[in-house]
Amino acid sequence: MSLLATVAEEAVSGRTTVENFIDFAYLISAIGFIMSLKWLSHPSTARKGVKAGEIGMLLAIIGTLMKHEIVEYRWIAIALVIGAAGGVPLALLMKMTAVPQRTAFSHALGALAAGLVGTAEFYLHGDTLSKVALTAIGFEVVLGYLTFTGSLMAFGKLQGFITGKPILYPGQNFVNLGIFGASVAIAGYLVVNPTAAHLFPWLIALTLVFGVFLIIPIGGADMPTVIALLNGYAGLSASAMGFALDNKLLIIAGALDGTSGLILSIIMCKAMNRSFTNVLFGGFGAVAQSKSGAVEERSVRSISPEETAQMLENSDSVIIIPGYGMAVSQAQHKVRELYDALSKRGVDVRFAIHPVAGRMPGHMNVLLAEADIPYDRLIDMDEINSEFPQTDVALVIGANDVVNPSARTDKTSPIYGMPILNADAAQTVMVVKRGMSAGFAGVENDLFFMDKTMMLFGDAKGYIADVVKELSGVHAGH
Amino acid sequence: MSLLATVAEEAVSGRTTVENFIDFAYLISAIGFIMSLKWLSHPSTARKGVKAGEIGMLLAIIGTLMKHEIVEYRWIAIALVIGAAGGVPLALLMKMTAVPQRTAFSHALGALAAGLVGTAEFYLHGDTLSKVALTAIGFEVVLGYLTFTGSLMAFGKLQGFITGKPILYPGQNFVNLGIFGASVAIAGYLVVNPTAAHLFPWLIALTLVFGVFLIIPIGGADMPTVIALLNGYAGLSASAMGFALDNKLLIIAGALDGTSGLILSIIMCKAMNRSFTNVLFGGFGAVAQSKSGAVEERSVRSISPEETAQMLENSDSVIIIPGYGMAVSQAQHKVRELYDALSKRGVDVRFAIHPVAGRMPGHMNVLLAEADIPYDRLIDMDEINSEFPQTDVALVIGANDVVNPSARTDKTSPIYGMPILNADAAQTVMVVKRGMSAGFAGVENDLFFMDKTMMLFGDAKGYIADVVKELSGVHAGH
Amino acid sequence: MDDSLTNSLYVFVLAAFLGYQVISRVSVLLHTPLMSLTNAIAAISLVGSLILAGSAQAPYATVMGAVAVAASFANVVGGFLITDRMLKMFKTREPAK
Amino acid sequence: MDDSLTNSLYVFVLAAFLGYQVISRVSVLLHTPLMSLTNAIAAISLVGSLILAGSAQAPYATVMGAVAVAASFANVVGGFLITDRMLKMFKTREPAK
Ligand SMILES: NC(=O)c1ccc[n+]([C@@H]2O[C@H](COP(=O)([O-])OP(=O)(O)OC[C@H]3O[C@@H](n4cnc5c(N)ncnc54)[C@H](OP(=O)(O)O)[C@@H]3O)[C@@H](O)[C@H]2O)c1
Ligand SMILES: NC(=O)c1ccc[n+]([C@@H]2O[C@H](COP(=O)([O-])OP(=O)(O)OC[C@H]3O[C@@H](n4cnc5c(N)ncnc54)[C@H](OP(=O)(O)O)[C@@H]3O)[C@@H](O)[C@H]2O)c1
Repeated sequence: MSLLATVAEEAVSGRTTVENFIDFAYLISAIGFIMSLKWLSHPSTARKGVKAGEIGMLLAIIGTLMKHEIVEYRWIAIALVIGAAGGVPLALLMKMTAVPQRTAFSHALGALAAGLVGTAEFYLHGDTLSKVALTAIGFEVVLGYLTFTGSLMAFGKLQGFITGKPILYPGQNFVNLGIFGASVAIAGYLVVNPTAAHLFPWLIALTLVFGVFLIIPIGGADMPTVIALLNGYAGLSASAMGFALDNKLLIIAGALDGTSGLILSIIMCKAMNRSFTNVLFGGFGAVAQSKSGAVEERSVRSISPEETAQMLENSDSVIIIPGYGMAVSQAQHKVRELYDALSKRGVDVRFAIHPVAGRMPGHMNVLLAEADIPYDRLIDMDEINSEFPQTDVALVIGANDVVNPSARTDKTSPIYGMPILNADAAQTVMVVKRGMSAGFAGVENDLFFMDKTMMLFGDAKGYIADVVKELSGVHAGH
Repeated sequence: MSLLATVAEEAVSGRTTVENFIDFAYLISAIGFIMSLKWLSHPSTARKGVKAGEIGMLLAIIGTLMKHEIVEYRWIAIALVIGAAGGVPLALLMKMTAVPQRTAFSHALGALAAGLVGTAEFYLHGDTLSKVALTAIGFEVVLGYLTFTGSLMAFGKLQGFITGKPILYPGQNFVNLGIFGASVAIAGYLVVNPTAAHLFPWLIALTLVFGVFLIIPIGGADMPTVIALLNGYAGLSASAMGFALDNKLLIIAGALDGTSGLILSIIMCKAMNRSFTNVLFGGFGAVAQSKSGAVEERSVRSISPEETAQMLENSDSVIIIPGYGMAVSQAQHKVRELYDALSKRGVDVRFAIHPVAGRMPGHMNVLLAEADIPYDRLIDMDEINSEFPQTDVALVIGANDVVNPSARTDKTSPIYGMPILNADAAQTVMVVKRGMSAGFAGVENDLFFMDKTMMLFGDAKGYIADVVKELSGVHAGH
Repeated sequence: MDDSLTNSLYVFVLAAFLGYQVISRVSVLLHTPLMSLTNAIAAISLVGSLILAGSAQAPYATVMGAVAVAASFANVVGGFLITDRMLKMFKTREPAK
Repeated sequence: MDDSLTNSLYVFVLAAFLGYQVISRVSVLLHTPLMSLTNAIAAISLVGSLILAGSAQAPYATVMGAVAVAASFANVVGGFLITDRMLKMFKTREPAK
């Protein structure tokens, strides 16, 4: 009936069947994206979610290519090939520890695309567009270009191209606010006077500069939070493009991405017990390096891989707490071998996952999953914290802040109030790390000086490998 | 900036500030409804949710009254007064046990409104409306009128005006399908030939009849599921009105309501382990009365209120399982007194809530809350089922099907597969009911014949009152 | 499929998904209030009824509109009031006596 | 506020709420894949890029469009692939050896 009505309508409204098909494809595409995120909520349906997203994107592309505006396919084909050639290796050859950088880089690409489309749209039709469309283009261009350079900076800091240290100078916030204010003012002026096109390059330049300046004062270790935020901006700029082109699919996909970025950065801030402003203006990492000097005076107990192996072997239950150190030394596969060796001996081994262990939300989960550790062995902080007192050994591998008891007790500590894993409640605590240096937050950790704590000094991967060798009877000396 | 653009736009697009205000009010109103349902998810925010919904509705009304189409306010004012005069007593004087009827009745009102608006719209503008609008009006009218009579029938069955027994006759489904098919066919024909207005009364009549026939074969006890479904239809018909009037607020509010009704009826069907078709075509209640004949032969143990009081007093933990019988005898306040008396003596008293105990989803929760029992004492089935073995007394008050162990074991039982409360695992089981008659599903309950079960025969309210009197030392004889 | 239909479909689909997400989070504890609250919200058909009753297009239309206004406004008032009345009963702690 | 803006705002608001509901249900376990998946979905700006690159309005616009297509398509391909690669690693049971 409705179909009949549709066909009858066509004669009247002048819309062709192709246009109806495109509308329909876009609607299904939007549903695909929604289902994609919905299914991602659980590991058992997550891969179906990726499929739904792919179908959504495919429909969006097919629908768009059928639009009557598109008359020239050559450049599109070339660009698609180049894009695919860039995207595939970026996905398949990347190490899992480099995921943060990759994400930052791809936000830069996505934001660049939004910025370029907005720019071209303005130059082509600026004088005939409605104020609404111009406002939308303004949002699109500003969000796009600032996310472009901002993400590149984040990428550089994470990859080590640029110093990870926050660069601070007096009046910094004032300068940043000034630049941002100027670019917003130009954008506003252009909406009212779209013929003043000569101002547009200034808008672009100022926004690009603002993106750089925005990231300069933020420490490398805060980059994950910033990346999540930039993800949100990239989504909002796609949404703005949707407002400008009156395309609902763009609005929906952009809004989904925008909220996702915002939620993730809020979750990260909460788990680190810090505020947004503190992340964005705090220069947090600056304090980090300086504090760890006076530590070595207090005494710690250090034991050898042989002793470690023996103690682990003789325990009934072990909770492994992985942290950033496991990620940088890529120790997850050796940890897997340790897990196998201990499990074979009847030791109950579980993993305690802190929400911000490592440098990405869910970082540890991905690494351990990569090493084929079943995800029902990975226990969330809230669930496992009550188990430590009944546990023989808490084995901390390259984690530091997430097991620092001063977060519970010391009101002056920068991490005070951050929820932590109660490793100190276990019968024995073992900590694998290279030396006595501090973690991300730069604070001393009393856990290392407790009577029941053994320090296992060494690179996480090498040390665990030694322990595994001991356990399998092949001694290091052979 | 965007505001500036808006004002500038006005001159061009000819839209007035009032129209912009209305658009804005509607958008906020939609957000109000969304927040309303979101906040309803938890008791601590639920009342804020009602406020949000009220604000949403207020904005919708104000916005609508400002529309330039509205030129005559007299009839509106009168109708609003009449509506309020009807609505207030319907809300405030109604007993909590009558909530199902009230809900059914108000669905009838809402659906009538939708049907009338659609009808008038068709007669006023049918010949000039687009096919899309006509299709939408078709949905609106069909859903509206069938929900109207259907809800009235449900109301009648619950209130006892009409027999609660399902009325079945051969070929019933065929007749119903025929009537429905005819009304859909007329609606379709009218979309294509809107000038054939003389057919419209037939559409109305057939749909009204269909609503009645739809409910006739459904037993009174299945009404709650049907009411949830009719709630969904009422929402969808409001949504259809939104499509016809091109009003997004109506679409959103209607869709929210439509999904709510659908979800609730699915939840109810699942908790009863029955399918939709079984509810709608099953004539389920028909079997109910017939089976409970042969029961009395097996022997049960029955004890007096005095003995009950003694046993409860001497136990450490009691789980009370309320059911439909508590609702009909309005025993919740007496149960509250029992809870107080036992708690004062140091007995740990909790309530086990089965999702379909009673005749409405969440029925028991509302009644117990009415009696001021704190909601953290009400424990969901999934959580409390593991607690029964460590519990001294399971006190079943007017429940039957939800504690019937044959749901676990007897494949031939109509309730086989329905999740139940494991009252039979408690040390002692006590069951308050008037006699040996069966519950809603009409099946015998082996729980009553177990060695550890005591039957406490009597009306729930009276019996519990006697027990409370015993506990407070004021003996019945005084 | 004209433009307004496309827009309406997007809004409907999104609202239905959102409804599903939001409502499936409502705890079983509150299913009865949920029914009466959505009942009140569905009375949004009041908007269409008001327009019909107030636009003086034909006497019969005004009468039908007025009946529709009365019917849906009764639901608005009744639905919100009874929901609130029910919710007032839910308390975490023992009430002071 | 013209009609298309109103419609767009409705869609945006609903999608944002829906995003909030859906994403806050994603378990912490999957937050890294979530980032890369939303990254791929945000590459929907490909739609605007394709229109620009294919509509032959001006040579400079075509070039900008082509660059935008390449950039966002790299995200589409890369984002979905790496998400799937990560998710493949999550297993409940011990893999058979
Ligand atoms: N996950 C997120 O989303 C996120 C985002 C932003 C910030 N953060 C922050 O990051 C921190 C994460 O805590 P965390 O406990 O995982 O890490 P952490 O506190 O940064 O500590 C990591 C430790 O690993 C050790 N380490 C480094 N390389 C190693 C190697 N090759 N072998 C063995 N040990 C090595 C380091 O000590 P040595 O140098 O002595 O070896 C260091 O103390 C938190 O403060 C959190 O707030 C997390
Ligand atoms: N909650 C919902 O949403 C919903 C919706 C549709 C259907 N249902 C169905 O309703 C049933 C609910 O189970 P239920 O265990 O709560 O109730 P039930 O199985 O219907 O049993 C109620 C029992 O209460 C007793 N009773 C009646 N009046 C009483 C009074 N004044 N004093 C004492 N006892 C009285 C009756 O026995 P006597 O006559 O011997 O006293 C009867 O056996 C399930 O089968 C469920 O599937 C529920």
